[in-house]
Amino acid sequence: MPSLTLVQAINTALREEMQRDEHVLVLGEDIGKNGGVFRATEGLYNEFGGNRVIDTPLNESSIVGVSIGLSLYGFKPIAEIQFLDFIYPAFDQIASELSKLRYRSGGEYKAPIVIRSPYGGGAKGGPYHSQSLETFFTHIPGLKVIIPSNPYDAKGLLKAAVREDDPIVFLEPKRLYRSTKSEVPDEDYIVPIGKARVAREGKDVSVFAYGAVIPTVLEASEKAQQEGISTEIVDLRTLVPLDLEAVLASVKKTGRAVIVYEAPKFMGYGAEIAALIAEEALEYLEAPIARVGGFDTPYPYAHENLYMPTPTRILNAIKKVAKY
Amino acid sequence: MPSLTLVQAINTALREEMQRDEHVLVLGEDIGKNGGVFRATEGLYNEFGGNRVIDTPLNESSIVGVSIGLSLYGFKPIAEIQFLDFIYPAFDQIASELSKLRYRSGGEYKAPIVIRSPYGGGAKGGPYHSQSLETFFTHIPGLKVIIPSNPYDAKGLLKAAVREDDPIVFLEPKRLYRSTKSEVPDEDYIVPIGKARVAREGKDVSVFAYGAVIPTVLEASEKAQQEGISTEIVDLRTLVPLDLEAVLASVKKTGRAVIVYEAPKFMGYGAEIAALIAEEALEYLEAPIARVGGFDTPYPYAHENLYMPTPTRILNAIKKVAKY
Amino acid sequence: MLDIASKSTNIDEAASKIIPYGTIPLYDYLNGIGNICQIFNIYVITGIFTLTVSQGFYAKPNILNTEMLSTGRIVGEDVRETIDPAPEEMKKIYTLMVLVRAADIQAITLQRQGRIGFYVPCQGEEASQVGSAYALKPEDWAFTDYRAPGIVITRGMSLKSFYAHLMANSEDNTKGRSMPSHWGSKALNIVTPSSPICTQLPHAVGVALGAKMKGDKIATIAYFGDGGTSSNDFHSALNFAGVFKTPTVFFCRNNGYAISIPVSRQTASSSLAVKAVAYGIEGIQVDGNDALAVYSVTKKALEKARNGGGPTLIESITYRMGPHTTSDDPKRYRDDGELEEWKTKDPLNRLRSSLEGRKLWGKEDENNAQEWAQQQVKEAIAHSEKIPPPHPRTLLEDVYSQPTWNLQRQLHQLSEELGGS
Amino acid sequence: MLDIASKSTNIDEAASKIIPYGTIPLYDYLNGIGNICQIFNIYVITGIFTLTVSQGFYAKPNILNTEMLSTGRIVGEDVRETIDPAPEEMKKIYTLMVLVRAADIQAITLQRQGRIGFYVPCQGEEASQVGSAYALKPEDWAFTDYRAPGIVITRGMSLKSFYAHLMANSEDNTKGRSMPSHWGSKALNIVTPSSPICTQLPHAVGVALGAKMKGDKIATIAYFGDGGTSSNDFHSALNFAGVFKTPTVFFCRNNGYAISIPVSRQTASSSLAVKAVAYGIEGIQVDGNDALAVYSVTKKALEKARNGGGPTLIESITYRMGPHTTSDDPKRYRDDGELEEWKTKDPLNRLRSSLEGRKLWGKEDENNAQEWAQQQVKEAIAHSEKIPPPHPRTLLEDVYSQPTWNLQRQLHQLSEELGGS
Ligand SMILES: Cc1ncc(C[n+]2csc(CCOP(=O)(O)OP(=O)(O)O)c2C)c(N)n1
Ligand SMILES: Cc1ncc(C[n+]2csc(CCOP(=O)(O)OP(=O)(O)O)c2C)c(N)n1
Ligand SMILES: [Mg+2]
Ligand SMILES: [Mg+2]
Repeated sequence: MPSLTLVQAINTALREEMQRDEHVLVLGEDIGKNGGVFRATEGLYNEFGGNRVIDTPLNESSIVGVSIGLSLYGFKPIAEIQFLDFIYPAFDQIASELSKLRYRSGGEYKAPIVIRSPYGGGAKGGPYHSQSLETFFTHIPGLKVIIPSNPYDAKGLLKAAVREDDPIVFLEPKRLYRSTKSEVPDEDYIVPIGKARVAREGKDVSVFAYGAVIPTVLEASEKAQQEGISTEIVDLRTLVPLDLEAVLASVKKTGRAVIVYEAPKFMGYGAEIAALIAEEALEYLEAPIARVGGFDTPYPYAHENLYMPTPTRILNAIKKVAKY
Repeated sequence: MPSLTLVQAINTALREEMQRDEHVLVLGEDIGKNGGVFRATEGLYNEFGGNRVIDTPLNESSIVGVSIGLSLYGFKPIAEIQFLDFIYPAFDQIASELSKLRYRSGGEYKAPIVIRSPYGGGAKGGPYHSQSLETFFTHIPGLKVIIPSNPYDAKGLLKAAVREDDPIVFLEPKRLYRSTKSEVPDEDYIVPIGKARVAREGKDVSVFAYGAVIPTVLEASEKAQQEGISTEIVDLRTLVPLDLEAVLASVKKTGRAVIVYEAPKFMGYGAEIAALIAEEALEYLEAPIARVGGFDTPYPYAHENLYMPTPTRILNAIKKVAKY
Repeated sequence: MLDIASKSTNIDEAASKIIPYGTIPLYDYLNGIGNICQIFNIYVITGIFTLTVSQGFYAKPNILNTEMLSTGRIVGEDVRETIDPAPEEMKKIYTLMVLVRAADIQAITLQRQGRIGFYVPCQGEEASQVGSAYALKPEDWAFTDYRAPGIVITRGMSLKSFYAHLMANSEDNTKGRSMPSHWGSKALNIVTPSSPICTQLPHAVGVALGAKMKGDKIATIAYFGDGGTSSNDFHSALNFAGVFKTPTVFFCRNNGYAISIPVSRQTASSSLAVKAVAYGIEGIQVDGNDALAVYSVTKKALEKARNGGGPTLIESITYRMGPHTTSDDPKRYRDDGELEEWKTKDPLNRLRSSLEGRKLWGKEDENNAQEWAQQQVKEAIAHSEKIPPPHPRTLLEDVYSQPTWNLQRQLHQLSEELGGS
Repeated sequence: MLDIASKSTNIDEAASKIIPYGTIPLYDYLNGIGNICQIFNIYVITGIFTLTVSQGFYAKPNILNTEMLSTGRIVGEDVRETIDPAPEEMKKIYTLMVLVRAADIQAITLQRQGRIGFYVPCQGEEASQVGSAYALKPEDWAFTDYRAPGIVITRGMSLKSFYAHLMANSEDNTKGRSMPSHWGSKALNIVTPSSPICTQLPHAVGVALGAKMKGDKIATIAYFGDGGTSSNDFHSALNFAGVFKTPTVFFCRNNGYAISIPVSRQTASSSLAVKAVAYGIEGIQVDGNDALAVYSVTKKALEKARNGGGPTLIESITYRMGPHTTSDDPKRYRDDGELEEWKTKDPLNRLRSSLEGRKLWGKEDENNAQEWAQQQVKEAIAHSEKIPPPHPRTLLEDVYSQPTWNLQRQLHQLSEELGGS
């Protein structure tokens, strides 16, 4: 079984899906000869040519809007937004068009495209190459939102996304693109959408997280273990539809919940997890819920390591909740 | 004291602020001769002329972007977005520029403009003239978000917003624009930003809400009273910065919380309220939190009365929480 | 150049003074008093009264200075030769316009009576809408906005479907979900529109690109208004279409206003058609109250598109004779005089007198057409008013291919609330 | 028209074969081998080698067909007469270009050594950046993007500030918050840029509108790249500026590529300058490697703006000689040959030999300038490297005018985490 980085796993998934189905296309800025600024589309232009690997003008609105049209005509476009921070020009197309087409047309039309984009910090990208904007997409009915945290899931989830009949926002944690390698099967496999993964079993505290922060959470969890606290880590993987069962099962087991995400804390996705627990499993809670998020500021350049949830900050939250 | 509708109160606040300070401008689509499609700017063009009441091309990005520039040059622009649903083309300007300018420039530059826009359902507007999009703005650090629910607050909060030194998204519940009149002082007054209002005192259940749903909440509360449940209604008024003290004070008093909003339930603003309560007042809770939101669908045309939180749905939640 | 405006005569009448009807069917008068000129790759059909009377539309009422015009190629002749429709077709176009007018007026009435919630009238634009849509083939795709009665009816939408949508009943294609005046139909290749301005344009480009890649000889057409040219997606779509030479026709209904905003506040460009230059595509300006001119220009653009010639921007100059929507009061921002003037150029009168001049149409034809149209409208409304509203359960459907758990729960909740219905 | 490209000679050398230097300072060769032509209200300066060698830039390498050119007005003469800078100014422009080149090369080195995190080089664009910025007055406002070393240094930013920002130390105007290469300075009227493409353009229009309303005779200038012309805000800003005739100069640095995407994939238009037509404003294309031509064209546009003449779109044709950023590898998408060819048109060599031709510059001047520049750079870096990073507390400041409760709490939390520092 080959050992791949996360971005290689993405690349593999794209290649395999393009080989499987000639209607699958990729389009975006600098994805052709250049192979994408993170090399996620490396080699695809040579293999599939300019009609299926389409370099576009510098305009995200038309990248998404034209993808919708291609989808209406029977293609399966995978649109790359170079950095998630640059998705705003496509917001109207995503929120007004992509997500609502099936509903507003009485089910007559649909546009199940995939939008993939690197997100999150840790790459010294400053305010505009680091943001975690998942909140926005999770609040737009009609979209599904997926965030893998490791190479295996990345390949399997992306392949599942390409085969899904709904529009998908697929966010890739850029700081994990090359941080580690792990074994990724050569075969065709999918990781089902809507299913969380227990990344580590434990009994004292549940930690809910996804994407870029998972390695940091694992690190904090390791430290907690050393202090005698057993944490269960639930990697949500799909933010919409959320695997509510997995969340409730874990919190019912441990009675304690910490939620970790990198976006600004206020109205970050963890708010919904906390709210659902407070609605549906309150009687199981033995301690207040704790959220660890980014600061409620724009993303900074210097000191970004202090901005992102640090192992210490996560550990403190785990300890506070465990000892309540 | 004159009796005004909410939209008249807005109109009055605009006029008074424009009289007070010649740097205050309004700009947007159809706000001049036409007085705005909801007549919020009625009469201003005649009083202040085309240099201060500026009809713009049909492009929300430049409405906000040019307002930022005007603000940099010392003006105080109040930009109207005709319907909140049409703010998406301005999203890049709002999220990338308006909210981050002060931070990214090390405090050297700022653009404290006001963006006002009618939001919410109840006007038979279908998917694109009805949406409640407050979630987005509350998750963008650097913005303040205000939603009045009655004529008095509308005037006082808008005047406060115009004088604030931060960019503000000011959302006006369109279905309350003319639904009732109430007394609004002729004098200059402001309602402070960041302070909630207890709309009704009570002891059994706290209901947190804002804007368009407040009258429905009052109706449900009335019915609950008839069934012997005393509700305390907290009209949040400012979503960012939230009046956390008021929220916690009420929930600590009643031990029960219902949160009502019209936006799709999942990741609606109520999630943050619920999360904060679960973090900061869990030990006071005597029942699970209940959220009543819109459905997790696009906004419909037919049956919109079933989509918006109905008095029955709110009442059921109150009863469920009260009887837990 | 003749200034017809000051005489405020009927346009066909005026034209008759220059060249006799009947012999030279299309653009007869055009070559007489106007000019069609190619600058860069922009075709501009000027003159045609429209421009002389459209003061207030543009900062500069003259589209091109004459020095430029003199270098242009006159394309009127070959447009006429290749595309003039057969007499039967012309009559059909006119009859459709009569039907659209009748359906439109009745819809306004229904709205005023509270029997439909909202309506976007198209009176004055019938030539632009019917003329252009008539040039489409069934396999072409249409992307409209809310002001589209003439387009969807010409494309074959039954009046039952037309009113079913306006009444948001259970026969509405959108299942009562879209606001009235957002007609869509998969069967007719009309993609259900949204309300934000011009967001449909990139879709028209995408479908066209798809067709081009598959080698299908179809074209797409995207309709939008003058105000739409200011929108982000006008730019994003035309630019993309230019680069990829997609088979897309961008049809701009320039009706003079975006709600209350005149075109002169929308852009400082000398015309809307000229914006094509910015995208390296062909732009053409046409008298939008002349159904046959609109038909010809659109047909030619569609054929060019299908044959690999790339996109075209058509600016069809017309006038919205009614309010922006049933919620609008144009008296707040328009002079009565302006409307009166445009009434003399009513597209129905215009085509009718043209047909009369060609001896293709008489009083009886007219009576028959009017009666037929009224009958169609009456029957459709009688039918539609009997149809019940969509089931409340439809509120929770079609968000995804399969309902997610939260939608299932919400449906359950709703059912309970409605007494398990 | 002379095809200089095929001979690949130094551009000034080539020009010298047509008209002797020194006597006709600016646009000498331009009138000889190029054309400046007014179409609509677009001025296009063609010829000038740039166009003949810029194959791959545009689908159609010739900006205008000659038929059109023949109707144009030659404006070279009066540009030269009114705006040619004095000899001392020319030397200053050159010296600034030398300084910018030195600062730029050193920044790349520092990045390669890991001493700064990221950098956006400007080599090849010095004439465009310095020439245009030199035409600004202190009270004008500049809106730049990330590729702006020549602009900010010309505008008066000290190299200490320049490197303080790149090193994100506590003397950085942005307090270490912006990614390197996003210089801003309130004192210099340079509004701190963001990274999204062209979002600064509407701001430049807004400031210009404000100045116009107050009656202040200033202009704003907004810089952006060729790729930027595809962005939404290019459209939104130029359209707004056209309607309100704001005193704004839109300066497009057409360096041939948007990262890996050549201009031919960016637009099908015949040039970028021609896009001005869509907004009813003036467009002008200039040889962006000729500092004096850039200076003149910009100065004229600024003066026009200040005097109520409205906005101008300037397309400055140049070449990015280095990578897009320090994260980019241009070998993946560009031929070496292309770079070699453009090296022969290096803007520094170009202006230097022009100055030499005018007997304004000699070997000693050159040595002095180079040494001075190196010294400046060295001192600035020595200084900046000693400056500590910003205090972590700055992470939580300047989000609002006053910190909200959550920011206060988070600051408190952070302080505790850092041991109460
Ligand atoms: C992005 C956006 N902004 C504002 C609106 C509100 N609005 C609806 S129609 C309209 C005017 C459109 O004018 P035009 O494009 O000329 O088309 P017309 O209505 O005249 O046919 C406006 C401003 C909208 N629908 N979308
Ligand atoms: C909206 C947006 N999309 C994508 C990017 C990523 N990006 C940064 S620079 C760039 C290319 C810009 O090219 P151009 O405008 O020609 O300027 P140049 O870099 O050549 O000076 C791209 C695509 C961005 N910054 N903003
Ligand atoms: Mg219009
Ligand atoms: Mg470039």
